[in-house]
Amino acid sequence: MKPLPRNPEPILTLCTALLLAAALYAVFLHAPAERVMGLVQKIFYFHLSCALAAFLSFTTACAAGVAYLVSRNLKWDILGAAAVEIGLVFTTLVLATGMLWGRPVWNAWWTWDPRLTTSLILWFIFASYFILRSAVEQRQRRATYCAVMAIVGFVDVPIVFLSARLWRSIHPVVIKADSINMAPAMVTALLASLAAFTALWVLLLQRRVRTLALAERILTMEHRLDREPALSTERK
Amino acid sequence: MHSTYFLLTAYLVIWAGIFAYLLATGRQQRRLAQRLEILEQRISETEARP
Amino acid sequence: MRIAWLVIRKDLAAELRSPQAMVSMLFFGFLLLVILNVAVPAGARVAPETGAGILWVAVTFAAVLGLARTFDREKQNRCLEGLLLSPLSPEALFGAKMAVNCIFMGISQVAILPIFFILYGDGFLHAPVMLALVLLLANTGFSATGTLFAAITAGANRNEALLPMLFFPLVMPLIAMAVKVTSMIFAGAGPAEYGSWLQVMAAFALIFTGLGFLFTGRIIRD
Amino acid sequence: MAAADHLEIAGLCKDYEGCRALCNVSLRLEQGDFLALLGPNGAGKSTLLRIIATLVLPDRGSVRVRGADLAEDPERFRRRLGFISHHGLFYDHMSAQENLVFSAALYGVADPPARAEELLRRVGLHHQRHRRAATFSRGMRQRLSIARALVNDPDLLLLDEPFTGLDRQAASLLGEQLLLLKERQRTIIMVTHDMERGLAMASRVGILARGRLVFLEQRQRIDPATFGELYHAATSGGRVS
Repeated sequence: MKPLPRNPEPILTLCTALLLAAALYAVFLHAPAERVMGLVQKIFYFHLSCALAAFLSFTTACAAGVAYLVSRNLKWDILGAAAVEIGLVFTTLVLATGMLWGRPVWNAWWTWDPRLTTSLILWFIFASYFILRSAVEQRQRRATYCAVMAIVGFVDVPIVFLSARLWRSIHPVVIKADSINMAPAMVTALLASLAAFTALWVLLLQRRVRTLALAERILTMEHRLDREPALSTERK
Repeated sequence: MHSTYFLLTAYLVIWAGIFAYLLATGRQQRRLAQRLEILEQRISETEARP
Repeated sequence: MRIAWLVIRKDLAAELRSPQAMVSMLFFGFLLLVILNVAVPAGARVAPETGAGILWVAVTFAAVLGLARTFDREKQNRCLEGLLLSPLSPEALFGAKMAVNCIFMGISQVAILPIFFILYGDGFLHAPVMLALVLLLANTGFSATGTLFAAITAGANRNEALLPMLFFPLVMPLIAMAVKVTSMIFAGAGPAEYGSWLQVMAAFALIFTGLGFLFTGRIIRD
Repeated sequence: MAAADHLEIAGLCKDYEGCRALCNVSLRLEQGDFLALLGPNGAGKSTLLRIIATLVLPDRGSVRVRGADLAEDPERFRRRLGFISHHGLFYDHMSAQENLVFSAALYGVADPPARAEELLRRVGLHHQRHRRAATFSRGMRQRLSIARALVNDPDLLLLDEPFTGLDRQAASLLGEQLLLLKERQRTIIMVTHDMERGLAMASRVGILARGRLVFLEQRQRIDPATFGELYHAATSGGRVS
């Protein structure tokens, strides 16, 4: 059995912490308040960063799904599961912060804006990934099903977006209009938070992969101990 | 001024969310460490026997 | 092709002999139409959007009941294994099952639609051919996605409840588009207004049929 | 009809739930060989059969029939394959005849109704051919499943514990059919834990233990009197590697 790779967590944690601190500084002290929306515009930096992390997660999950189907190596399944899990957390945060932004700016908690709709359906699709995961016992079968689910879910996203766009085509594309005439300090703040959340994402992902891989190894060894008559001991 | 509350809540939600997630995963990690310990004990017991 | 046709014929013959899937689909579809009538105030006319929504709730929930039964008959005596041991390719199996599901949905809708117009007013009856086209596109998309996930849930433990949970999030855009187009048809709009929607629906059906063909082999063999 | 001659299995490995189900199994069979695969429960016998039948993908290794890798054209290979397990593989809601006609058509047999007719006579179900399989007794179901497996006159027949649970009549019918196939130079692999029957029918005998093929020998060179001991040593004792 291979030893697990050396733990890169301390360095990564440090980097993430520094980046997050820098991002917070840039967002709250460096970047100016937006004229129309006021202070609440500052939600946007971390909101978009969460969205980026979610997007990274689901792309990773899809790629891991393809890799598993090709190689039939369970490590890709573990990567996929970790990515979807983290993606789900960040999508939840995106939805929550989006609502908290929408209430003061659009005067509504929820609108069926394409982005919102897409995020919500994305959340549903990948939440069902975990329902599927818990419903399949056999290890390789579970990995195959989940890989297919991740790929199919990922393919579904652009269609969801397209249909949501057609659905409510009147809605202005708020975020894009903003980012074009953003003050340079705002761009700095945005880039800082994007970098910080990417680091956070990497940190979380490798942490989850390690945990899930460990869980897998423990489970295998327990199976093996229970099975091998020559090695079995009485269980209390 | 009212909108500042939303800003604060949003950042609170983000930190609380990430923190809660870390907490949950940390708990899982600890449980795994316990299982690993039991496992190692079992293995050393079996190896002690001929 | 020939071999897929054999499986289609076998399933249709079985359904003809004891129409289990059909009965549950029709019964549930009617039931939903009646239950949703509660939402309509007595004597009031239903808006086209509401009417389209109600129709599609009945249609999709009836469809999912049929989809859940896709592999039911193949499970007795491990007949699915029997098919996999035969020269039938997994792709042909997927194609056959998808076609069967499509046919079942079509038949159930032929029965559900008149009931809908009776209960909710025949003022909606505008362009039957276009409505049929929308139904056909939606059915293709539903049966492609549904057959793929029926294959997955057939190998999972709690499969009755599982299929809708996996199926609905994925087909949500398809349902949304179908409702939109149907409401436009009900309101008397011309094909030029909803043409682009039909294209997206067709694209959905095409993509998921492709994904189904691509993945069924792996799903069934693992 | 061209028969499948040697079946070549090379380095098959398969893990289930992190446990070795098969470990580096290799073997060759000549056309007309009847291999009895013995071994305790969980030795990987069924897994091996299912891999050969293309029901399960191996993690590593290959199965070749007449030099052609199975993974390349499984559909063509399955055309000439028969498989008998304790699952009937027929539809309860269809009659015996309908079942056989459907299977025959599935395998592309020239005249499915005639083939079904012939098989129904052979397994003694002809007078019941229009009854739904659901109403059949256990023995009749077993005979129907034997008929189903023979519908394409297979070149390679795989049997997974075929005799367990068979009533006397069905067992003797299966025995007859197997001998018939053997005479006609068909290759047969039978997984069983019934040592006596394995030795009585087979031309080669293999033992699988813990996913490894620990013993493989021509039947003539095996002494039935001492085979029991040998089997015991091979399966329980050590790992013969």
